[in-house]
Amino acid sequence: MAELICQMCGKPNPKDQEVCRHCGARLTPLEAAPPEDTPRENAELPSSFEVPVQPDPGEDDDLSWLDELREEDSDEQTGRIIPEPLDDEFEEDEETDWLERIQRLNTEQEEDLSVEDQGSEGDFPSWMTAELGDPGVPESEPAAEEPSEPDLPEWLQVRTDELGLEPSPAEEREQFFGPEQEREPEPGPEPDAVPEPERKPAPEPDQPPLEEPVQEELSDGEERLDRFQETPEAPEGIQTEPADRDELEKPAPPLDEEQDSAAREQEEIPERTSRFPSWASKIQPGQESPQDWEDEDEDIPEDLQFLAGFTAEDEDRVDKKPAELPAEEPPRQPERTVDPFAMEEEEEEELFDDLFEEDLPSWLTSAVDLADQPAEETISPGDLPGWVEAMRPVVEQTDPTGYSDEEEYIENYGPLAGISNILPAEPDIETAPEDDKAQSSMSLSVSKTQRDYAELLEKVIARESKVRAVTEPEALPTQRILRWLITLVLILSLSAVIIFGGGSEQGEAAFQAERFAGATALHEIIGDLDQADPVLVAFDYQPALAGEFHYTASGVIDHLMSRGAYLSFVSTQATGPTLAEYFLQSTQEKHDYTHGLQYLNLGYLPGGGAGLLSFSIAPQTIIPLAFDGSNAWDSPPLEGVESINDFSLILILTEDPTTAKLWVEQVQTASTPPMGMIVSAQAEPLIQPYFQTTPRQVSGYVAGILGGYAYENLSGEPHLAHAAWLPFNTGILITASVIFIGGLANGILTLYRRQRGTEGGDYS
Amino acid sequence: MAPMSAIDFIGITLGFLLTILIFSYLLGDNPFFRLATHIYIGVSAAYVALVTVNNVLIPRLITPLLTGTDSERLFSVLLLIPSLFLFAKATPFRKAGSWVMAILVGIGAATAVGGAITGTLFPQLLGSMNSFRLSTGTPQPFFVRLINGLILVIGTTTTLIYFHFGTRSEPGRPNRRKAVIDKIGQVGEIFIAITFGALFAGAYLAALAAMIDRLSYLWNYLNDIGVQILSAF
Amino acid sequence: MNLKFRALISTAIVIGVGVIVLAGYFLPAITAVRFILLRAGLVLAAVALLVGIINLVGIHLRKLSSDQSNSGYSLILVIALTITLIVGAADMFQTYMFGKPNFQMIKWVFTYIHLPIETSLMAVTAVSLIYAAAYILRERLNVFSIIFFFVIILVLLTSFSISSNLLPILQSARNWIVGVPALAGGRGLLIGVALGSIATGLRILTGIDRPYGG
Amino acid sequence: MTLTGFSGIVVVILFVGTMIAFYLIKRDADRTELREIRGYRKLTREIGRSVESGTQMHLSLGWGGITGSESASALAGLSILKQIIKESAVCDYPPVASSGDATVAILSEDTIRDTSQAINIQTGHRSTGELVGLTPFSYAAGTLTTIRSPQVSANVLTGWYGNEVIYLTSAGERQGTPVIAGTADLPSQAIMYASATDPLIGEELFVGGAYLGGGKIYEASVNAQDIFRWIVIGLILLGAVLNLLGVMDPFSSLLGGVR
Repeated sequence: MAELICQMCGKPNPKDQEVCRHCGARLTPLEAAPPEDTPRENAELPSSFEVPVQPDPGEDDDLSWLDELREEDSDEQTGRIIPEPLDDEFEEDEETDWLERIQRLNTEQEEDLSVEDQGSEGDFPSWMTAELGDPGVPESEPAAEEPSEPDLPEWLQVRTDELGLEPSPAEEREQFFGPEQEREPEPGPEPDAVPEPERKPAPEPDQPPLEEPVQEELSDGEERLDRFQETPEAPEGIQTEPADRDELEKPAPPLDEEQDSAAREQEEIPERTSRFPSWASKIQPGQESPQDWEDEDEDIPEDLQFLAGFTAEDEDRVDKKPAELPAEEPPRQPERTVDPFAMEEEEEEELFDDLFEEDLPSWLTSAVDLADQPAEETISPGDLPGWVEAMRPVVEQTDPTGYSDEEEYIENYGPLAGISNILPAEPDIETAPEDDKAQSSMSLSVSKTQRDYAELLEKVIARESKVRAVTEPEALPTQRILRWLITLVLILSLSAVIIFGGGSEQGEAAFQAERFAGATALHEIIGDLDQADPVLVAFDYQPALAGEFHYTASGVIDHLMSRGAYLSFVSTQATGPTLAEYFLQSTQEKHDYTHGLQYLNLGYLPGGGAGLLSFSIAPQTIIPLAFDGSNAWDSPPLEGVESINDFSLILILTEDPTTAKLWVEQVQTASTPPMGMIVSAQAEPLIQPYFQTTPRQVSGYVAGILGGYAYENLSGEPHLAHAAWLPFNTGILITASVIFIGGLANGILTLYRRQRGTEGGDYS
Repeated sequence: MAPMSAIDFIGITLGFLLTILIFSYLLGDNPFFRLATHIYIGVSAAYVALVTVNNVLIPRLITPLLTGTDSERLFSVLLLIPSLFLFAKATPFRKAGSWVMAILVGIGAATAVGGAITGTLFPQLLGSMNSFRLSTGTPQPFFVRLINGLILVIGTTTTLIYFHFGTRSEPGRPNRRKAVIDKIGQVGEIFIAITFGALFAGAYLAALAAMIDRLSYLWNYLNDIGVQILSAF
Repeated sequence: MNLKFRALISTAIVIGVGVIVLAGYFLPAITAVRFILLRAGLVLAAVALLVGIINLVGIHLRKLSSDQSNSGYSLILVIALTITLIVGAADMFQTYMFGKPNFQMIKWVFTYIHLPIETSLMAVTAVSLIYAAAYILRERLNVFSIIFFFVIILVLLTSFSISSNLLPILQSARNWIVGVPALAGGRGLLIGVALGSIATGLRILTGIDRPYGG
Repeated sequence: MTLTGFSGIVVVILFVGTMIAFYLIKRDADRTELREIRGYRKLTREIGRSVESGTQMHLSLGWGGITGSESASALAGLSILKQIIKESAVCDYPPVASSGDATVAILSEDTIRDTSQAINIQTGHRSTGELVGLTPFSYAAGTLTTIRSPQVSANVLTGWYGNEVIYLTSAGERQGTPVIAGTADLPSQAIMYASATDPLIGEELFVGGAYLGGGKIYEASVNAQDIFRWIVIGLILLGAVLNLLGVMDPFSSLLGGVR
């Protein structure tokens, strides 16, 4: 026995049944004749047909809308119009469209949304209402002003099946019983359907199937629409409220012949009504920023709640390319770096959060963006130069598809408008026939949870192509003020002491034997030297430390020269030879040593440790000439020196513990002379062990200005170390207090921030 | 101060100006500092090149070619070939010089291993073993030397243990060392912090001495110029 | 020659030269060979320095031609380098041609340009070091940075000559800390660095690491 | 041959043998069993970030040469440079390397070009291995220009340094870019410990290859380091006990003077 499929719930019912056993909806249309005064358009489809969402079996409280629906149906049948209790947001629009009410019910049951998000129907942008066939505005109205091309360009008018919406019963039937041609015509009341446009012959195989698939679709679409019209028309009395009261009052312009034909044409080309899926209805126009969508989080089922949380600020950061990030942005965003190699939960959460931002498929968002773009931003059509205008042939009006009567293609749009036989400016979106089949088969009846998962999958795929800028790491803000404060305090105090303080003439400070044992030992060794004893002095410090070594070594070298020792300078640094000359010139002027007589500059000894080793074995072959090119080994300072063991003392000036270690390990053997060192204060902790071993690898050492000061105290000859004594001590005092206060303040600041639970320094 | 020649006076004035330009970095990065540093990079690069040519290339490559013995001349010729190939590194045909760089890398790697073993590992090992024979000038009582030696041995070994890299990896748990190694490592880290503190203070004292030297130079210059200007009137 | 074959030759050279130089450290018989190779390495390093300077000048000339934002400074660098080279060449020419070495001009450049800038750069580090010491408890607040912080203050205070009269305890604490725990940590660090150097060198000598582009 | 020479040879052979043994017995190639080092974790993250945001890594190799005793630091820096290039193979800009020694500058240029060529990414004509200065402070001044570049998102300092390293670490701090720093010289390690955002202490500088995905053999060399560490600790304790018991210089002949 043939069955009737209920329009509302899609379930089969026995043929003789009038009302659907499952959902109580009417199965057979009422045969009432349309009243004279209401133009056909009123019988037009309800402006927006909302596919009821299949309630999840588990959600009992969602079935209440069905009961309401049933009461309405019974009211309709009895013809009574029950003024609907209006919600405040619909105060100014009297509710007459049952579909609008369902939509409102839908939104109420989902969540108690904030008022501004509840876009009333009026909030739909004009293109949507025009698109959806504003119920209040009679269809014919658009004909008055040149078939009002909806603001939406043609390519945006998306076929319903693209939206993966629930297939209409005809499609379902088609799936089961195969396409219409093969089936014998369906018995059933012939609606006064709009005559089908004859089917166009299938295009030649080589000819690109330009418009064909579209045509076919259209015919399917038309069929569906016709059948649709069979379904219960807008129940009598349910007036779909005009989006805008003024439009209603606007007198409908008189229809003249031509407009009437255009209107009819308009009807033949079924509007590609875009029926929005239920989730799209929640996206009220004007609701772009993720911030608003975030409020929609409540709709997201519990198990996906953890994915919510993508804030507008991240949206900004994501949109902003690194180059656009202002270069000077010292306090940077908190560190939430996404590391593709090893993500922490916080970052994983952020990654999924992004998924909830783009609800809509990209084609719709671009449509919404286009609608929202202020007028001046839309690209104004370029005006063609005069000569091109003149060249364009005058062509009579062609139909929108661009085919003139002789089947010749004439371009409709763009600068080449009017020229025939060219590639169409607007490529049609080709969808192979099978796609439709696949599309339609995809539109199964899905529950809300399944729909959410589908959206999630869609977003994950859409997400892949999107380049996400990685957030900047948090860098502790540089304390510029602390730096300036330190500079000011240090330089002012040192300058004041240097200008007004003067040096310390006598050795006020008590001499600590234990601490300066190295200086004592070196003093004794130099004290034992005789006149003209050859001493090898290595200038192995960097020019940067010339200042410190002038203060530290001037006393020691002065003592050497006062003993009349002959000095030979060598250096394993390229700048060493010149430093040696500069040292003598600026600190030992009073001794009047002459190059070649009392001292000799052997110059640069390259090769580091290897050079030292070879110099210690065969000095004459390694350095045949002096630094100035003269013959070194015949001059008085090196008289009788064949190898390194012939020197009375080897004195090394260096700030680098490694250089000191090289001299000790490569040069020193059992038979080498005593080795003294003058080192920078930073090398003292590492040179001390060489002095403490027994036998001593370093016979004596002086470290830093204090060592030099102690040595000058021993020799009783105040020199540069004494001159620097007061500023040096002032500097130490100032530094110790600044570091102590600054360090304490920063420590307390960090502890305070730790109390407040914000990330401060590292607590590992 | 001895009468200053004109060239020296220009030099000292130039030094004064360059010191001021460098000190401007204390207020923040600025064009003056960059000007002075770029002059310095150019001058120092040329200076090092001149010293290297004067002290290495001429005496060890060119002079033996001209006046050296046969073996020295042979050695210099053998050195000249790779040197020319090395100049290919400054041209687009840089691949030609790769084998010469290989020689330098071979020498460098061997120096790293040999120098580390003979220059650091063995001496430091000996020093650590002899920790209990500390003699620092004044004879220390045995008890003090014992305690110091003990702390030296503990410090050295715990510092070494702090660097232990290997872990026992259990599935599903992040790589962590044994608890006992972690604990000992933390003791080692205390010794490391003390060592770095002492070295850092030493580095600062060297910088402070340089600061005093420069401020004295600026003051002496202003002083001398002032005296000379006053004496000129 | 493709990359693989050239890499093989380079690796063979590295291993050959390296093993000889390393053996020279332990076998006195090979020490002479080791010296020859070291002297060769010294000359080649000097030649590499000249190549490096050509690289340096090339980079800055490229910056000039591509007129990036800082190209003015590159011009100054190239001018300073050229003038100093000319002055130095004149000195050397004088030395080797007339046999009367004086190097006065290059010494003037070193004394009045190179030295003031380098010592001033060293002086400026004093402020940066104070800032770093005062800032460490903000960067990392843990037991070790606190110990580091107080050791700095102790060593500084005890370097203050006047304090040695007032607080002898501080002085002996300073001597002990620098002499024992600091030395112990230093030894541990040096031995660790030595082990790391051995591993790095042996990786190259066995061809595992090929920094010469193999 | 002296005893010390013999000990030296034993150390070298034992080290290489241990390295090969660990390489052979290591089961799972890609599972690294090494403790976490904060500097390298940050370095890996910075490599990812520079690839994502199209910025450049800056690696500075210090001013130590490779013929002197500081060669190990420079060679370790070159090894890290190679791993960084491999890790950031798909980046827009290959890393830029600056150094203060001509030989190391040439080697860094070769490393960048050949490693890029091996994993076929174009480095273009721009030479990215630069010699920036020939003395320590001129090297620091030259490197400041690279650190200031807005294109650079992170700085890695691995090589031989002196006091001038404070310029590089504080320039990174002013620029707000992280500084991962390690050296073999102790005084400059102390400065890095105070001023770098992620210091590599002591021998952590030499294990970069293993932490940056160098492969099994790198991890084997780190395990060999560990084995030798415990041998050294054993020798120290043994020597100290013998010393305490009055045996003077128990191992000095084995470890004594070199010549």
